[in-house]
Amino acid sequence: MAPAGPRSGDAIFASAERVNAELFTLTYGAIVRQLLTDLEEVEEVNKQLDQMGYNIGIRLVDEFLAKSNVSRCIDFKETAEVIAKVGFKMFLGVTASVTNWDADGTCCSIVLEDNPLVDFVELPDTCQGLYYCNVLSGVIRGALEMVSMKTEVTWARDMLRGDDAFELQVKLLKQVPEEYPYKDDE
Amino acid sequence: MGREVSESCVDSLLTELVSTYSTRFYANKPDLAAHSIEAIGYQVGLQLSERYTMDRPRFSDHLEAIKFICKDFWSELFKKQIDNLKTNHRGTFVLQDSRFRWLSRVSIDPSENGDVSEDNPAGVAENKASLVTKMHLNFPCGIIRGALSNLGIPCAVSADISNLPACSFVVRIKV
Amino acid sequence: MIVCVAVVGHQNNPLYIESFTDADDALKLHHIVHCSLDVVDEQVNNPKKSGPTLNETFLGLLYPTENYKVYGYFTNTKVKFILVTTDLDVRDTDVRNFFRRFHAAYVDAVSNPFHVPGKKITSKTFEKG
Amino acid sequence: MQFFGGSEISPSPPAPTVSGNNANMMYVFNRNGICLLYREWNRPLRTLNPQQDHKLMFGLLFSLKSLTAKMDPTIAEKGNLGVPQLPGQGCSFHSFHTNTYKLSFMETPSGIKLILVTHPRTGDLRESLKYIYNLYVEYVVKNPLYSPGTPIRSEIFNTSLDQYVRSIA
Repeated sequence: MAPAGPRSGDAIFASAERVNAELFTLTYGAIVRQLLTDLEEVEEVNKQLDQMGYNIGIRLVDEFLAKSNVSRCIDFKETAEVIAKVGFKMFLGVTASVTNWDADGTCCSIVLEDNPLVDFVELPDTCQGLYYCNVLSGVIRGALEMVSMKTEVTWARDMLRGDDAFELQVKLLKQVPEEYPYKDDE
Repeated sequence: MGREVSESCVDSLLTELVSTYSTRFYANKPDLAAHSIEAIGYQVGLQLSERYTMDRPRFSDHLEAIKFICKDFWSELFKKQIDNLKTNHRGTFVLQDSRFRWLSRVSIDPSENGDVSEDNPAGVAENKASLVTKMHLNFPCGIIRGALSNLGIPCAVSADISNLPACSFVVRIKV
Repeated sequence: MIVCVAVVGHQNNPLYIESFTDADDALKLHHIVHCSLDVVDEQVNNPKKSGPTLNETFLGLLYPTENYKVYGYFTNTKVKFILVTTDLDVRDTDVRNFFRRFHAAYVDAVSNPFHVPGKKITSKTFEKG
Repeated sequence: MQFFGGSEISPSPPAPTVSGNNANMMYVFNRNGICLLYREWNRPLRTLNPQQDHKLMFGLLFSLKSLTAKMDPTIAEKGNLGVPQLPGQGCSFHSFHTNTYKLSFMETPSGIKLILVTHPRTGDLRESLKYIYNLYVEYVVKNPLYSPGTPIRSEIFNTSLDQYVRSIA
């Protein structure tokens, strides 16, 4: 019995329970705004959005794996592709692409041209340092960490800052093998 | 048909929102956490009511606006209507959703202690679970309050979950 | 030609006002908008008058002046839209369409998480026959 | 099968291979070796305390994985025995049986390990374990009260699991 290959992002999205994107977009916006009110510092808001994303990512990874039928995430290149093609589609309903691989295959860009998080959003002048979509970088970092890949995720382009797309640079720092968790003391 | 995202996006955002505010920011100040979560819901309710009332005639009274919340508004959010609406005719309305979607996956096992937590009696865990659940409800309460306020009906909204997964939202209109 | 559009909040606080004429006229137009608010209140509070159907958001022609026609629109969320035009034989359907698009643009603008009840600065499409 | 949340679990449950009441027990471990779930249906003899039992089971899997990979005749590059691997790296075993029981095993790339112990003559349970992983996602991971990495305490999950396991083994 050969294992079935990964399901396509489109198929998973089509069969998933879906909700109005407005609810999601506005909720995220309201959270960002409340964080700015409560934390005051834009830098701190960036940090918290990333942390929230990380926490979301470590949960979401299992839904991603279960629904996509992806059974191995050993190769960073393959993993980045599947996140962009399947992951973004099955959750956000949009497709991302992977580009800008470096020579040794440990750094790439995930590019997003359509992003439901920013519908209606215009950054005010007081928030110029804000990475509005920072939750996304956290999600990717968290999800990859769960499949043993320690990464650093940074924004290279941001449409809210006038760029023509959203671009996340994902750099693989190391792959962490599974250690035997018990000490041999008993 | 408008844009859609997977339900998990909203669910995981809400779970994380509640945990961020109630365990990371304001671990010992549940009132502050509740206030911020409600404020987030309020803004969302305000904006959604602006969007969802766009193509309809104006409501002629409070009841009509409340009915709109129960039917069209609720359907936009949860693909179902409020199951039961009651009023005392003196400004209090009870909106009951017999299976409130945002709580439908909330579950703990009251019979089991979990074998690694002998020092954590089931009662304590259950109590904590109910606090977390209540914290979650600040968000939908805020949404309802925001939506009604924007329709010109200032009110206070609370939630009753004595019959999970049913959830009742109690709207008290301010006069 | 449209000479002025305005968005007014539920306490008659101006949220947005833009005139498309020489600056000299602006004051006069603001005055017209201001006066029209009373007419809106009048119509909304005493909806027995003939004209558009009860509770419709589109309030129709509020009042004509010598040079202008003033139209009103009142949303469920108690926001008033006022349109002043020099076009004296404009059709109702066109005005309705204008308001619908204007309303949609307004709704998107207030959906910006950073919008604070106050003034907005979004680009909106203004053009009409 | 009735789902509380009204959402669909995909894929739909595979057809039962054997029916009856032959499942003994189930373990779920996470990548740190923490036992998230131990569920028992039929286990007459018990001599160990739960912690020792979980540790032994985890140790058995860990060693077995390491050994099976080491003995893989198809792959030239192999680390030394006992050298840590990435989840899903190398070859993986999905079951073994003895004369008295069968152990079925699945490991996800996120390091979640599902172990189902059943009657020795139970058929292939790989699809069933996938289905249980979906139950885990739906009722554990998505439960707002659940913190990742902690033992599972969910009535809905336990009920669905019991029901499902009864239908397959």
